[in-house]
Amino acid sequence: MKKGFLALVMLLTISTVLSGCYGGGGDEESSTDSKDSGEVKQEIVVNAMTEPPAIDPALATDTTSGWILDHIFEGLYTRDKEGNPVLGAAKDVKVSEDGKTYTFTLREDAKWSDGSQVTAEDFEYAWKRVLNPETGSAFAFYMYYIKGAEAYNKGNGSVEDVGINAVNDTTFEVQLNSPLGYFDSLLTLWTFYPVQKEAVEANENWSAEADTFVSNGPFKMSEWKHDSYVVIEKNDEYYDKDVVNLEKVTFELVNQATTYYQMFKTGELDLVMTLPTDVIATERENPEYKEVPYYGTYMYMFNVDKEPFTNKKVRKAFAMAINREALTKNVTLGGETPAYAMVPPGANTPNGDFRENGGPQFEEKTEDAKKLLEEGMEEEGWDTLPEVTLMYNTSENHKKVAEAVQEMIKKNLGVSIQLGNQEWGTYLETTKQHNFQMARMGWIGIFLDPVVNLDYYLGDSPNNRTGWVNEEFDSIMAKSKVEQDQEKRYEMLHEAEKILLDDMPFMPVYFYKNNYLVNTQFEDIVYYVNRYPNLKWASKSAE
Amino acid sequence: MVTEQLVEVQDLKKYFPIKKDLSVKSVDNISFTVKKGETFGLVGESGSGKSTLGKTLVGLQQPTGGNIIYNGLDVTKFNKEMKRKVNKEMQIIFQDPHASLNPRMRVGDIIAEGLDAYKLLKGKERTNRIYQLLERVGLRPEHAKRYPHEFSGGQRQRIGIARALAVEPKFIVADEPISALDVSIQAQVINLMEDLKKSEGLTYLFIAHDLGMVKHISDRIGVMYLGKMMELSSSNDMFNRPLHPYTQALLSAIPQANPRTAKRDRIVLAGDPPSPTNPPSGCRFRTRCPHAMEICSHQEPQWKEVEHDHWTACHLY
Amino acid sequence: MYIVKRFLTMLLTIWVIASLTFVIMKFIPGDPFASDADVLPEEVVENMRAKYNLDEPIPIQYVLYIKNLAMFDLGPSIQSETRTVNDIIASGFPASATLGLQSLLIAIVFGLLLGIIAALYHNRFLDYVSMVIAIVGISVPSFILAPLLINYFSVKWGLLPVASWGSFQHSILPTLALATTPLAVVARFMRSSMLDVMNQNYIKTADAKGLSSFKIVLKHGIRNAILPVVSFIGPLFVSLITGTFVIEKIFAIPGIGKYFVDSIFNRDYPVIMGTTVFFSVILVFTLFLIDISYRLIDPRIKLTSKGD
Amino acid sequence: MGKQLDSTLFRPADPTKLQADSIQRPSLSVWKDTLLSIVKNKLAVLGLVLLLVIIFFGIFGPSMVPYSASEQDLTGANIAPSGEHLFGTDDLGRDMWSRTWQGARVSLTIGFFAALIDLVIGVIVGGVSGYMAGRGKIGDRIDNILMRIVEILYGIPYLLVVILLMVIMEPGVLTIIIALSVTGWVGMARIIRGQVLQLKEQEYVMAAEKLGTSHAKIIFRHLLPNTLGIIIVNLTFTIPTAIFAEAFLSFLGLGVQAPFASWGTMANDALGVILSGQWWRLFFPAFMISLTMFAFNVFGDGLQDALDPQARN
Amino acid sequence: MSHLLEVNHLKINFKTYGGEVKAVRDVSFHVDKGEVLAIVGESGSGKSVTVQSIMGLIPTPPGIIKGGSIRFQGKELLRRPKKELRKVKGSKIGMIFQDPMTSLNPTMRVGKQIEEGLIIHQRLSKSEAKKRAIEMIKLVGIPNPEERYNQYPHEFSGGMRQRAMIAIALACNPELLIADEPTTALDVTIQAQVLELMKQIQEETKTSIILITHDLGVVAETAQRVIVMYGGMMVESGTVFDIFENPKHPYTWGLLNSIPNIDEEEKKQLEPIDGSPPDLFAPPKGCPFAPRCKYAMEVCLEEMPSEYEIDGGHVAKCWLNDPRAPKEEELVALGREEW
Repeated sequence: MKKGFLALVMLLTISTVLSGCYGGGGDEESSTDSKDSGEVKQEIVVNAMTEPPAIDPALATDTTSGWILDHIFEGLYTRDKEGNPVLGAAKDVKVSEDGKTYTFTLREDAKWSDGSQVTAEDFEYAWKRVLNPETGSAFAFYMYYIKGAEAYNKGNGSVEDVGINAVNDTTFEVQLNSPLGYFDSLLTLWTFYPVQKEAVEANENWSAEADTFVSNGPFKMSEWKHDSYVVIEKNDEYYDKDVVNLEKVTFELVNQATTYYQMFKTGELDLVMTLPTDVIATERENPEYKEVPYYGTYMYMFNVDKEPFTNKKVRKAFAMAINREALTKNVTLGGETPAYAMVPPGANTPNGDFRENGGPQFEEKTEDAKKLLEEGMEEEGWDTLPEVTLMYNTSENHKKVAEAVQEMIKKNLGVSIQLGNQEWGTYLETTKQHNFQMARMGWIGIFLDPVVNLDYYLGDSPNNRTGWVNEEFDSIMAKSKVEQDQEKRYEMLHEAEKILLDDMPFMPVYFYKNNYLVNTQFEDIVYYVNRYPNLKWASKSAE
Repeated sequence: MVTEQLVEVQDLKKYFPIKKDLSVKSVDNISFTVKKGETFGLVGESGSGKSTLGKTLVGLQQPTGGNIIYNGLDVTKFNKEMKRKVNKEMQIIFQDPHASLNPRMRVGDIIAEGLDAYKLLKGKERTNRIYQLLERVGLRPEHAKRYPHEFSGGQRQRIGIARALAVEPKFIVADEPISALDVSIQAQVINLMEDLKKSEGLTYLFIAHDLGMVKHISDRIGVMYLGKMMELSSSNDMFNRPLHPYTQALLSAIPQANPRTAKRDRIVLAGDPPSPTNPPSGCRFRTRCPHAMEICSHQEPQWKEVEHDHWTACHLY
Repeated sequence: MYIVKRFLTMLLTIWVIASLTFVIMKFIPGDPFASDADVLPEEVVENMRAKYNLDEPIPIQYVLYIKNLAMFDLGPSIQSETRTVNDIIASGFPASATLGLQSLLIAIVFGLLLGIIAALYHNRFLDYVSMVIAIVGISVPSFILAPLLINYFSVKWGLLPVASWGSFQHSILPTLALATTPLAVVARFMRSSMLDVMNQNYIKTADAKGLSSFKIVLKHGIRNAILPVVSFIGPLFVSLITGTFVIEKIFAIPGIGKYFVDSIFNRDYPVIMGTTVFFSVILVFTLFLIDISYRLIDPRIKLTSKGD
Repeated sequence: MGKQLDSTLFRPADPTKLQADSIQRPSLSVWKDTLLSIVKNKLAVLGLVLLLVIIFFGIFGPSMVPYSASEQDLTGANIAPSGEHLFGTDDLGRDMWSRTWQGARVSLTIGFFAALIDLVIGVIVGGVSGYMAGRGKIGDRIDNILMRIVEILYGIPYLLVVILLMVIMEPGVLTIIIALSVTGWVGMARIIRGQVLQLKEQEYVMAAEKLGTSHAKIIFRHLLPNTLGIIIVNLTFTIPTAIFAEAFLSFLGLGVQAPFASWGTMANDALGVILSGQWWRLFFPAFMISLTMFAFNVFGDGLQDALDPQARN
Repeated sequence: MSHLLEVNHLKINFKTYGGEVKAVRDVSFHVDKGEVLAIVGESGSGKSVTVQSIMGLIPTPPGIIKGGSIRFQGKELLRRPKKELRKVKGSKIGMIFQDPMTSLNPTMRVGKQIEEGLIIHQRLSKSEAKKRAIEMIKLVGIPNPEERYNQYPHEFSGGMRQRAMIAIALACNPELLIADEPTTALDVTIQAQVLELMKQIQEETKTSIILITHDLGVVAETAQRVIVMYGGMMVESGTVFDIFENPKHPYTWGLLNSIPNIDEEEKKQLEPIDGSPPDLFAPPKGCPFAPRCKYAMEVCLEEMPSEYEIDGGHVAKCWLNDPRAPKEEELVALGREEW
């Protein structure tokens, strides 16, 4: 007995000793008790859901890392409150006649968080680091517009031939392969952010822990407790620090929807997004609730090489047979808008929103859909429609949508389809291998231009898993990319979209919308249509 | 008395390895013969190896060395088929009447197990044989449908005997068949066994630690101690003139069921039997022997015939 | 000698587990570089594969892996690009272990208590009550129990923080949620073991000595009854301290259990391998410790002889 | 000696009345005996009754209402339990009553078959391993190899294996059953092995061997029937464990495929209602899981007590 | 006259799934100071239950004490509160059990197990208790007591364990020692040792002993008085000489006839008692032994036999002792065997 008791005591001791190792962060109290001091503490706690895999401009590929990067770094271009690209670390830019050479002049007051100057060398170093094959940057291909970049990254060229050049401390020159209509937009992507050469060279893993970070954005990294939270603080070296109000931003990393919702309810979080669908209906009335369009499309791809979707009419019949209004209103509930085209609203053109200009590309008509299906079946000589399985990657929401769609197709087309789901990793592999009939996919434009969305269905796009290749579409898209005249460019893109939707290698379901719950004390949080909310200008007011 | 040998055991060894270079010598170089039609009693304390010897004889254990000659044929050198044949003729009755009958089988099926295994009888004949066997051991035919747990210890032991009898064996090893039974029942079983011996022409190897019963039932008796045979003689000789000090002590330790004669002098052995994993050198009994001599510790006594048909292994002789 | 032999078998077991995991991993389709919806150009992926030695033939990858493993280098994570698996384990394990130990403590203390009570009042009211409590404990899935706990203790009553990790208060709810199942299992194990022991003759001996029932249970019952429970506590201990995905996910605890499951979904090969090996080391080592503690509690078993 | 006795009674009794070896009690097999003692255990009976009720509704429940489990009514979503929808409707307007009992079919099927596979593999491996142990060098080696396999399977990450299976095979109820049993049989094998090792030493097994009974017969007539009790008790614990494990897989999103829904997937899908208040969507599946767990466990406990002679006195 | 222990009309039942079993049916006996009383009977005869009830060791449920009294030193034990009873247990009455292998706690050092009783009953300090425990170990003839004190039961041989059990039982110098089949599980030579030891201790301390056994040899050698039990009943009691030389119950005859006599030269057929012990679930209406009794009369099947006092203290419960019963010769003439 004595020994048994001893063991228990030991266990107790061990566990109390270990209790000393709970995270160690004591930041919670600061976010909640703002009322004590007369002045409101300018701090916010937001939920970033998952551990940012890499808060490193060269390595980041995901939205969470990007969210933090956007706050602590700043590229040549940044965005204004409306989301338009504006000059950031560069104060001036000159574009050559042929549109291929860009010469940036950096701000003299652009400083790293350690007080040193942000130089053109830093940019050159950062960009070439992205392209260096050894870095293994997944987003390196976004730089392929730059001369020699592709060859270097693919191991076929040398770094000297890359058209990235620091002329002097403040002059930075970039040569493109061909003119690019949306280069400014592209430059707001974090892959093009600078990194401080000394800091990176000193420590290969500089971006692994908070204390080795050097950055040039409105905020700077202050604490990173892996898988728990990331804290950034106002960067006093930032040239535009006067517009920055928040002293501290804490990104909590809570992934379970019920949990972070509950945390918001208890005040442990000030901003959460992607609410549990079950609460949206009740929260919609709440002043804390916010819905923001998200620049992406939720769709079902058709495999045009597999029956029955080899037939265009069958594809169209399916697309026309579901009720997108009902779906978004009753099933997804997050304020999503029915999608009748590929490009979501949010891409500005000189003539207004691209989507508004383009209008819907098809109509839902049950009767017509039935007729089309019959015609299609006749064309193919089918008495019964080959069995269809709708695939989606495992997720409660995708399942719900799929189940609703399944029922709608049954009701409206009289076709019983099967559902199949796979865990994400497998799902990507399966769809990549073309092993599906009808499969869910979502596509979010990393920057705001229809090209990003339409490129998805290029014949040689690795994303295009439908097997659909349309030369006309491909050639229009290629031409649009070198077209200098913006108006003409958008016209071409409209034309391309029309071809795409006419052939229908996929059926759009809805355009995404992000929903948020935000503590009403905060003002001036900026909601971009393809990023998470930007807190650069945000401030907290007393209640 | 019949003189023909039924079983001859030559230098039989059965070791159980525990680990490298260490084994329990449960049966160590034992030789004796069992004559046709006799009851050979085997006594010894727990750990003496008597039970192992019995199990090895009927083939439930593989001998480590030595030979078992049954009816003139060396069983240890048999192939499978021959063994199976001999196996049928050598049966065993176990000690624990609770553990020796499968609780989930009906008594009739338990008794017929041997018949089924050798495919001897079927259908009506099989049933009749079961009834006959049940009656032979003093039970009733209707008992065939019942389960073992419904019987008392003595009845179960009789079922065990009926099971062994079913295959018409010639030689039965009775491994402490009565030690788990109540006194009043023991006699039932003993009488039954004696009856059967006569009527079926059986030969017994009767293992027990109750010397009174052994004396009663046996024609000849062997005494074992720590894997060795200590003494072997006719039953009367053994009780009248025990030669080995161990046998002497064993006999004197039997409590007498007579209050007038009970309070006699007895040889009380000191200490406990040593562990069979590490038996004493020389004579294994020397550590508890009242007559131990110098020689006993370094020389193992010879197995010799001291008187006519009276064998022992002791330096005193 | 026993220890050395035991150690070698431990190494062997770990090696086999590591190798098998490696094989299984390679069989699962999917690509660690497939990030959300982005399909990267083949060459870019090639660059990345090279970075993680994934361009080598599989046997070479295996050899490289085992070689690094032998030097306690579990390699870099693919998902968290800037971190190594060693870092991840070092940061994730303490949280999981703390939570696990706290739960284990609760489970053992209260489980034993319930089990003892049930056994002592066998087939009486208190027995039924304890067993119903125990069974209810295993009847509610933790992924339902945990949000419910939060809903009441945090949202409704405001007693404790909802989630995240940082202070003792943060650990209370997850500990409770985690402890219910093992508690119930311990209670039931203890009950049947205790019933067994209380039927033993030495309990009668103790009774005949004039010991009070309480002393009999305390001095003669528990220690003997705890033996079979100890053999069960081993695997339980391992499963608890290596983290529980459900609890860690719901309570946003930076534990290793969550990392492990996430790594499988992300096809983060080095993390899968690293955590598996780490887990199996803990498992094998715990079983070894249990073995030893078994021998400490039960004097009948000697260290030199082969167990079981 | 208060009573006056007729002296004619003092004559030797009719020998036929002296049935020294008769058995008065009616014949009771061990099974019936066990059954009797289960019936005496109130909790066990409660468990059994609950199980039968659940199974009954699992079979007939969905057809008691005019709604099928998959029929949606998007405008009639999230209706609280009422006369029309006894258990309310879910977020797609499907009848929860129908879905809950449909879920019972799926969950119980998974539980039952996963346990059955565990049982078959466990019995074979455990039985062979236990039976071969101590049968010469080869026997020991077989036992050793099987036990090492068991030990290693213990260490292999279960989830990895599950995902592998989900990938190799078509996802579905069958795959889940197999995935659950891939490592599930390990425990059963260990228990069976221990039992067989113990039983093997029983004298009736030795007797059977001596009587020339074949290995197969020994295993099937002597060893297995006597482990059956333990096996059944174990089944009553593995079935709910499998149901639970499926629920856990559901939480990971690896549960059964739509349109099938197990209680686990239903509960997981409805977790959000803790926040929004449509309690019926979570309550019914979750309650059914708990109830089934409870029923199986108390029944198993009762069975265990009944089969354990020590607990019976 | 005041006996050390007086048991009167003790009745104990057991509840089982099969119904209530009458384990002890109206048993009365007494033990005087310094005497050895043997209780013989086969398994299920109720002898163990009887003595365990003295110590309050019958678990209730399933046991039910239906009636009777147990008086020790004039005080009633049966209805005494547990706490009070505990003061007697282990201090005034010691007990030894049948199986020394399982009667000692395997995980507790032997010395500690001996000490336990001393510490509760005599309130000895730890060191005093240890001293006394070592003395006890020495007393029961275990060599190296200091070393043995610290050992665990598994390090003891069977005989030594039973000695240790005796040491535990005797540690507090009890007035009465109950030995429940103390030698049944032991080998003959070890049995002899233990019996010798018990005799020697009894002579030295004048402790009264109740010895339960089924071995008539052991009875003859150690006891002064004997009780024979069958089917939960006391069928005969008297001095050893009464029982062995002038048995008055057919069961006692049967027992004596079913053991072989070692001293006989000529082999005689044993005379077993036919049949099986009574089924306790369905006990016979009359004398429990009647169905197996060669001399059974009609009355035996119908009525429980009365108690017949043969002479001073020799009592038998059998109708054959009734004056109305036929004489031996008459029975033999009817084809019954001679007794």
